[in-house]
Amino acid sequence: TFGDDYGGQYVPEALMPALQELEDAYERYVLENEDGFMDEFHERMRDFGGRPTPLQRADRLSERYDREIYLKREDLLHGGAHKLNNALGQVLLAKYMGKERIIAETGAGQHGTATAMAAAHLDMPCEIYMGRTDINRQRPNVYRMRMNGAEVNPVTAGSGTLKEAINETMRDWATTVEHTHYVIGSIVGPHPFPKLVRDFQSVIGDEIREQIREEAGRLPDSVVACAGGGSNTMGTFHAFVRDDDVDLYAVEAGGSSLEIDAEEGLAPNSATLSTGTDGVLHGAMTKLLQSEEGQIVESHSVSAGLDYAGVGPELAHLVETGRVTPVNVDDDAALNGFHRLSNLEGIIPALESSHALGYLERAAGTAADTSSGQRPRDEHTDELGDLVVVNVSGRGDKDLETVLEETEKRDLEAAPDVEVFDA
Amino acid sequence: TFGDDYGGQYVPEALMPALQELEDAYERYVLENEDGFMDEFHERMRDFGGRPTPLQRADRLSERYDREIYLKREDLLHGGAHKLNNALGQVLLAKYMGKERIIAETGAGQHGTATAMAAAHLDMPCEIYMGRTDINRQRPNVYRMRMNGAEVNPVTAGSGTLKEAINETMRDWATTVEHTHYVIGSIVGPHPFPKLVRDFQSVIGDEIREQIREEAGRLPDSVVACAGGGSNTMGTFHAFVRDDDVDLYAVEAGGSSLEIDAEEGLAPNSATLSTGTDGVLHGAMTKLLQSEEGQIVESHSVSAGLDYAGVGPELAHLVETGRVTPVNVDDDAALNGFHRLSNLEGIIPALESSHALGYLERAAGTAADTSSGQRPRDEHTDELGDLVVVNVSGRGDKDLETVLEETEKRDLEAAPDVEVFDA
Amino acid sequence: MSDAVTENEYDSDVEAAIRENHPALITYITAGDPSLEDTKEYVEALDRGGSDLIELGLPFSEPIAEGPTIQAAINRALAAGTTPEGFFELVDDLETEAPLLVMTYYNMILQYGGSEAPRASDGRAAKPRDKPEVRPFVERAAGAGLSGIIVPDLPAEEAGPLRAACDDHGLDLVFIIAPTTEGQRLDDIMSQVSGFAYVQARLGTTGARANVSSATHESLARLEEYDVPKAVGFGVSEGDHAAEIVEAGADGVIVGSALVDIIAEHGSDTGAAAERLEAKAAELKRGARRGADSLTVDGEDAPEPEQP
Amino acid sequence: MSDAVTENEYDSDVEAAIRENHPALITYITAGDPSLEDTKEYVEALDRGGSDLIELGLPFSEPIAEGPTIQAAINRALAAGTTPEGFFELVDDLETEAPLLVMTYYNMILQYGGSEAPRASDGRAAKPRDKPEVRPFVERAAGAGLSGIIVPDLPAEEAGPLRAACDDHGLDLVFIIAPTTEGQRLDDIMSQVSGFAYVQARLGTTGARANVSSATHESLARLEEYDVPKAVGFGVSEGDHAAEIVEAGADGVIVGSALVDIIAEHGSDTGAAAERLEAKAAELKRGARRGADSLTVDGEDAPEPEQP
Repeated sequence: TFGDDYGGQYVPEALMPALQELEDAYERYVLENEDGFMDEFHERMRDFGGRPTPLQRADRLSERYDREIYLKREDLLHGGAHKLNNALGQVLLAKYMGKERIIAETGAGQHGTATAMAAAHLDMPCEIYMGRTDINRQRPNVYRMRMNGAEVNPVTAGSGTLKEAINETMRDWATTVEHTHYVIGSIVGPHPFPKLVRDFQSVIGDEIREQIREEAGRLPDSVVACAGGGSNTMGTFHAFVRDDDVDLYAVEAGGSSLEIDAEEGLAPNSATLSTGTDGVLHGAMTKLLQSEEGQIVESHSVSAGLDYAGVGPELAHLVETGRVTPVNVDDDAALNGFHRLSNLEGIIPALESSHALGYLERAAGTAADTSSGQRPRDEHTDELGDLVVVNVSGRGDKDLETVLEETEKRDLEAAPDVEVFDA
Repeated sequence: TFGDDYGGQYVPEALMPALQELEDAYERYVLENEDGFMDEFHERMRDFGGRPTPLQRADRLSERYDREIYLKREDLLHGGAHKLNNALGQVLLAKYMGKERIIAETGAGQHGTATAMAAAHLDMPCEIYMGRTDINRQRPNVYRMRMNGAEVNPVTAGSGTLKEAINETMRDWATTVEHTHYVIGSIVGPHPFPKLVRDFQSVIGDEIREQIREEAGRLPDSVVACAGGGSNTMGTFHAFVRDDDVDLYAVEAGGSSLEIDAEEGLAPNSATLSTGTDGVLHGAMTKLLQSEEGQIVESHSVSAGLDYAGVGPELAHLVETGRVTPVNVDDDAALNGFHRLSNLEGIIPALESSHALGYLERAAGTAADTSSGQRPRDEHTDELGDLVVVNVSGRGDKDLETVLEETEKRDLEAAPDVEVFDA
Repeated sequence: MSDAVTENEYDSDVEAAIRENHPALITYITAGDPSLEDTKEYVEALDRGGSDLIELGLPFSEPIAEGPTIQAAINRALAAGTTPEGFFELVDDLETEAPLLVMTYYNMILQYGGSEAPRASDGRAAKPRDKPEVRPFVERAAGAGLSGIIVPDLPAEEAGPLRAACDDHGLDLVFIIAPTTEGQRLDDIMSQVSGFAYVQARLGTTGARANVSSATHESLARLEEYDVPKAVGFGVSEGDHAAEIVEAGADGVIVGSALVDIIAEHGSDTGAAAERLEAKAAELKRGARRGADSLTVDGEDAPEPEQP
Repeated sequence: MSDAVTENEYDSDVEAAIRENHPALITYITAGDPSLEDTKEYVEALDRGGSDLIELGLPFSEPIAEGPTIQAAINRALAAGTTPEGFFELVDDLETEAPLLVMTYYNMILQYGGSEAPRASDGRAAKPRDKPEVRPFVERAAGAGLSGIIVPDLPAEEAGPLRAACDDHGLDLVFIIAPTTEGQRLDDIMSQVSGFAYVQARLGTTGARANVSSATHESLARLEEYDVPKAVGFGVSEGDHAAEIVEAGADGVIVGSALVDIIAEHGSDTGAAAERLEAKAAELKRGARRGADSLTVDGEDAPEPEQP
């Protein structure tokens, strides 16, 4: 657990032995590098995944914000997002543990595709649970998983999205736990998953630390990453948690509003760290978007990958202790962040990552730049400092249709003229 | 020129001074690294582009073909293909030359998107010419270019594809040549473009050389790359041209048939090196798909990126001298190559690159594996040797829809059950 | 509520209900499916049918341990607006022979009463944000006359706070024993059994099955040495299953999805549903007795289990 | 063909046509647009209208130097099945006052006769695959009575082989001078002028424009010192343009797109098109003469060009 409260193993009894087995494997292979496990992990992430990813100075953003802005380019990882770090780590671990089958849930499809490619690479049978609504929204990702040889199991319950897919994957695991490993996609779920996923993802921050020292000769003043479940967030932050001088900003999806409609069971945001309350979901005590009675509400964000009512327990803990500052930007600011990076830097970011860029604009942008926005200049403005690292957790090719649709509905300062898209 | 015949500068007089200016800049900046040009190029390709890309041992292909197979992972380059090497190099060169505007043609959109992102990165105004038919077939790439701030100019002439887009870009250049640089997308066009593009792309082979020596302790027995215009081909081969022991295979698109229908002006393939005749197109003497009278025919391939009636003059020369072996595989074999790599290695290759993988299967596969194919076991079977490098020039996300459609029409041994895609 | 249970030699109402009515029938339905009013009638029908213990599900939006049948029932109950307070009011109102247990997920317990003023009764410093805790729920459950709590997502390792609160209020906290529960963990959990050991018949989720799994027989064999009441659930749907399970050494059988199916089939025809629930309970109870009788006939020599 | 041109003091029929008919009108249409039969009538109409030289386009599928108008004409000609052999047969058949030139792209020249047996006449070893070369085309062109060749994608640097073949057969190879042609290159090209210097009026492609560009005036000023016939093309569409250009120092004007427009407008009404072509040629010739007359009136003092 993290601190007194967060984390734990709130799962059906049938899964407890598997979690203990996983905990044992985590300690031996991950923490102690038994049989050279971590060496193989790093080697495969280099050769198959494309690590290290660059830490790039963003010339035009640096000029715009009058400070040094560096981008960690997880968008260049195989599969197009940081997700592979974890998926490959867990599938490899499953192989070391003698498991014969991989299952995973997926929402927008990013974790599912990463798991499918890791499973193909390591020759493991793989099944992915995905809500039917998500399947229809994210067909290209379904195709990618299928082409990588994974089965895709549609989940029809409820709204047919991530929450239901997780529930269904847990049900599969409760049945097949003896020979199957469940590759959880973020730093959520019962112990040891949050630590396991964090440790695989922390290659991001480890690289940043080394790269920024080489580039700038010192550690950054602040590190900014978007937060849904929180795997890219903790992966980016972990290496800096003990550096008190490095401010850590977790940028959540403010969606269209921070208010919860408890009556309808809907939160038009997924700002769990900013607005959630403590509770137990999917195996861990953490912060949640829930009704007063304890029912989990449907979250919402323009970015499907941030659209989750929970968050990693470690992030909840670090926010509670004040080490990580939770902030959030709304859909509009994220879309502007998307267009700004695309247009100024030639990098089309995932909508998830666009939230981090939207926050950068708010916190570091000039008053003139933000005058049209609804939000006041953020209170942490001066704390971003002179040297800022932003994690670009993934690429935005997958989001093109969404961005077009959502851009057309709005009057966004950073968007190109939408009409010309009809050229 | 390359050898006695290939290459040259067959362009309107108005462009000649610009070509001479470019030749001068090529010699100073590229060949002599004046003002540290090449240092900046390599640095930006590292930080912005993600170089070096990995050279990955393909475990399951190595097992299947009973030899060491390594994949050069250009699919991991920013933008999803090797195209950025050239686009960034040329846009940077244009900047050094004091040009104020970038134009480029694009067929499937890969070169256009690479140019648009390079232009955004380097803050250069950019216009891309693209046939209307291609625009309709490749909308996501149009969106990406627009989001990167480029204008996309539809070309309505003829069949509205690559050939017309090149013609139209040349017309723009003939008008604006004094302040505009035309970023040609392959090792084609008038001198010095074929050498310029080759030199920017040769970072691929330079890396392979170093990486394979580190991995295997020696140079490969053979190197395999697909060939359309030939930029990834020459980029891969250039470092090995003087190593007589390294066999070089350029894999062209055999399409549906190698026969040309001169009556209709159609070639159902783009196997220019294998079947073309000498002539002048787009500024250079090279091998072409043309009628006996000299009209250029419409080429065809399931892979839009290989679909070009010409080929780089240097490749034509190397084929003529016997240094490079031209081979080709048909659409079916390419599709099987696509599915095989996706399924066995967790890498979804571009349909272009899939041709190289299709050839690998034919040349290295067991007799049993190819028994269902229409073609005989290739004559070069034994020449691939024990250590083979295949260039995966790009990723296949862009090709998902095409692959689904084309797969459904066929009975492909390596394809997953198409029905399940409807999950 | 179940004030009919007499004082007895056992630790709790729940254990007594199983021991004294051996072989016991434990039935489950979801409260609020399709409405709390209907639930009242269905509980009474199950009680009449011969249930010795009745589990009432308090619906939670993420029922990760349930199969499709109960998941759908929970969704119906939530759609009907079932709240914890409504649930407790129903229990307040119920008078059954059989003791009642509540089956719910841990978050529902944690959040109950969470909107009240911060409590610091457990000695922690009151924080600016209210920390969820389990006592309000347990207090209210005890007050409503519930005899125990089953929490499918609360393994023994995490059960400390809830166990303490239950002990303080005289409620049983029933643990589940899974086919994967073995060795030291099995010993630890069996040593803490409260009420009865809920023996999970097979891996997976709840849901009616066509036969009794071999895992059931293996589990019961593994548990033979422990002198605690054992009730088997997950997949039991017919009298013959009940007979087989009791024959294999169980002290009781737990039936849920088969009953929820009946409720779902009848929709708004509450009377017919209640009638069938009563009949189904009776069939299951008869089956259980048949299993017990066969044991008596064969003496100690239990018959070979039929392999599914 | 043009056997009407008399022997003269100049190097070639082409130069003579310009010098003797100063200021000269050079007209262009695409052969085969909309058919070779129509082309015959149109050429004769242009000849009657006062053309001093006529360029006939042999269509190539990738006309990178043409604007939309001529590009469309080329596409129509190709769609009508126009072949090099058909083109030459048309020329064989034509009898015009004005000498004829062929305007085509280099690949068309290279491939002509390519299906015949390998030739090794240029001293190269005959290779297994036939290498294209220019002589068969030039031979055929000379045989058909053409006086010269214009190749928009063949700069002087690449023109060696074709120039040699043309010299051998007494054909002019006309070079284009672009607004960007300056310094040493300009000297080199001007020293090789054959027939006349084709002065490109502006950067860009062919196509009718509403005015005469300032680049035209600058180019002509730059070329003033060279004693060769200069004809200006690219964008000339009206008599007034012709006047202005001649006034600025040109020896001739070249008009293409404006004529192709007329052909396109009339579709299959060949007679009407021919009539208008003849009238248009006459208008342009009159314009050119007007320009020449104004020069005579003003003496050496050329008027200020109108800036567009």
